[in-house]
Amino acid sequence: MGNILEIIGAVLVLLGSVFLFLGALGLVRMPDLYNRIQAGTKASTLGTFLTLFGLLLIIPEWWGKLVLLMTFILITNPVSSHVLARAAHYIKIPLTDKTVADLLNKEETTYKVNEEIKNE
Amino acid sequence: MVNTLLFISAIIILLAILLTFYRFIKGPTAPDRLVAFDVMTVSSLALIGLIAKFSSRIIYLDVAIVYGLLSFLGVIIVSRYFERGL
Amino acid sequence: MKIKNIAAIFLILLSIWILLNSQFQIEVMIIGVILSFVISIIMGSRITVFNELKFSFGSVFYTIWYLFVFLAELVKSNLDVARRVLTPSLPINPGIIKTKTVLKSKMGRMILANSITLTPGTLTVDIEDDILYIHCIDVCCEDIDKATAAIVDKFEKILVKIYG
Amino acid sequence: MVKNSLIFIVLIGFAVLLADLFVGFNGNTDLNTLANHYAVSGPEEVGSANLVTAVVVTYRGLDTLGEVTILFLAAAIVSFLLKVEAGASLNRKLRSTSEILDTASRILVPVIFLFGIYVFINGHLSPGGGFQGGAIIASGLVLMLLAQPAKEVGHKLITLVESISGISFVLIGVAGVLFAAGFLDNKLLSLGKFGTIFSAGVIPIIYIFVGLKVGAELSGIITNLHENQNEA
Repeated sequence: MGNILEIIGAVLVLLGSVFLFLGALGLVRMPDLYNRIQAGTKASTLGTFLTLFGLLLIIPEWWGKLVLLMTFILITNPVSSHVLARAAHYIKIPLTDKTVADLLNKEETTYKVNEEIKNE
Repeated sequence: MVNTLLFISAIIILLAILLTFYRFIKGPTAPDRLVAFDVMTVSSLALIGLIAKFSSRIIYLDVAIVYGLLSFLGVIIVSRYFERGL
Repeated sequence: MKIKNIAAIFLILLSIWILLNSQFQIEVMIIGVILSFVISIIMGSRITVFNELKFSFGSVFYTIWYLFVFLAELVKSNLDVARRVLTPSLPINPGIIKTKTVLKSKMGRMILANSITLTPGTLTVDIEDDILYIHCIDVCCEDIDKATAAIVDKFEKILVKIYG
Repeated sequence: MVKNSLIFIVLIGFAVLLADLFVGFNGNTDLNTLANHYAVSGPEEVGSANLVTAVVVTYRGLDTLGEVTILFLAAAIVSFLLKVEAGASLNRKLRSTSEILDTASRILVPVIFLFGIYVFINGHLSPGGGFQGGAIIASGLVLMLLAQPAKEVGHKLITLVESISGISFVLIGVAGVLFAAGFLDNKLLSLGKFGTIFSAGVIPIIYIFVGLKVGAELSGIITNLHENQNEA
């Protein structure tokens, strides 16, 4: 029984590493920053998630820290890529020529004076 | 059997990190490099997990948690610096 | 009102402490309870995001259901990205579009934005009150209502039951 | 094209360099006499599962006190050089934080604090210790300042924590002179069962104070730097 679990875990680890590789390939092939963020974030999140989940099946005694690490990645990874995309759009990193629409009005998000932040 | 599969996965992850390193050097803009850095560190977390399994030491997972925390903070600090929010 | 907030932080911190130590000795538990209590009292006034949480049997059920929906979408999104990356001609049709959400609580909006970032071909670029600006790898429609129906609705209808 | 091939050459150069290091590495498996002494008698004398901690806190405890003092001096000098006039607040124009980062930071900051405390409480069992835990706590403060730049941080609390933990560190050392073999002696408390959380004499207590002190000092430096970034 334990043996089967180990093999399933190893296959999951392999699958995760393939996703990581595809994400890296997307990072190289995509034409502009925003598409690169898309390819990179999704693939690295699922890839790392699957790898750690496979390890969890192989070594069940380590469940505590592995579960913590998986939750941590699921929360922080999308947040950091959102913050990065927001900053990049603000400093006008160009979108690719294939882009069909850009509805985010740049004039709306100008500097806000600190007083406004204080009165949250 | 299991160890062979894990070893192959480790090599694939290393190749992935090498590919992101290409984007890291090439750029062309600073946010591009930051994305490459982000993907690189998150892939390294998986690699650290595998290394912890190979040497069967759970303490490496603590290292992975701290590393993930620092990379998250690093990406956010640099992005906030780009948009003048620091 | 405030007790609920502090209790939620306390429970989260205590479970993280248990996960970190992954052992159930009595000394470790006592230290964990004291630490979580002190931190949740100190930070309780700063962190108000848990005030909106609804504790009920239904919300637990919907949280688990949400996790399943979300994981399925995550796998789907990765297969989608993999297909696009591996096709030599790189079939993309990107753009930034507007969508709308009915969620009021901050916590619910954060989970919604994170889920959108991790699901097929979409990335939350900015959020202003109830308008989400989303970068799509494959733009379906520039109309705000159609886009909302296509991207936001499947998560929102579950989240609205948990966070309101 | 030239740029691409240059990048490849740099990458291959890296690979060759690292591969050379990797192949050429054969770990030194024999310990010299000093290391051997620590490795053999450390667990019995000190009772700490983490040998590095045994060396840092017990065999070289005075050095640790010196390091903490140096950090204290650095923090004091920074706050002296960057003195803010009372009542002068931030007058920079900042871009507001996105709501998502704000919410995420509110959830993550207490978790980071808890993790920092975990690192220094378990300093005698697992890697890490006072300095590392203190640095993690300070990084939690950085996240707080990133998400809410206009928030005031309580200087009084930071100073209070810093002074109390510094004084307690020295008092434990003095207690070692009075009740045990010497300054910062470990046998002030019983060694306990090897490998549990209450073991290794006073090492955990000293590490808690070191961690709090380092965290408070680094937080002080960060808040001072943060409050002095006025736009000229």
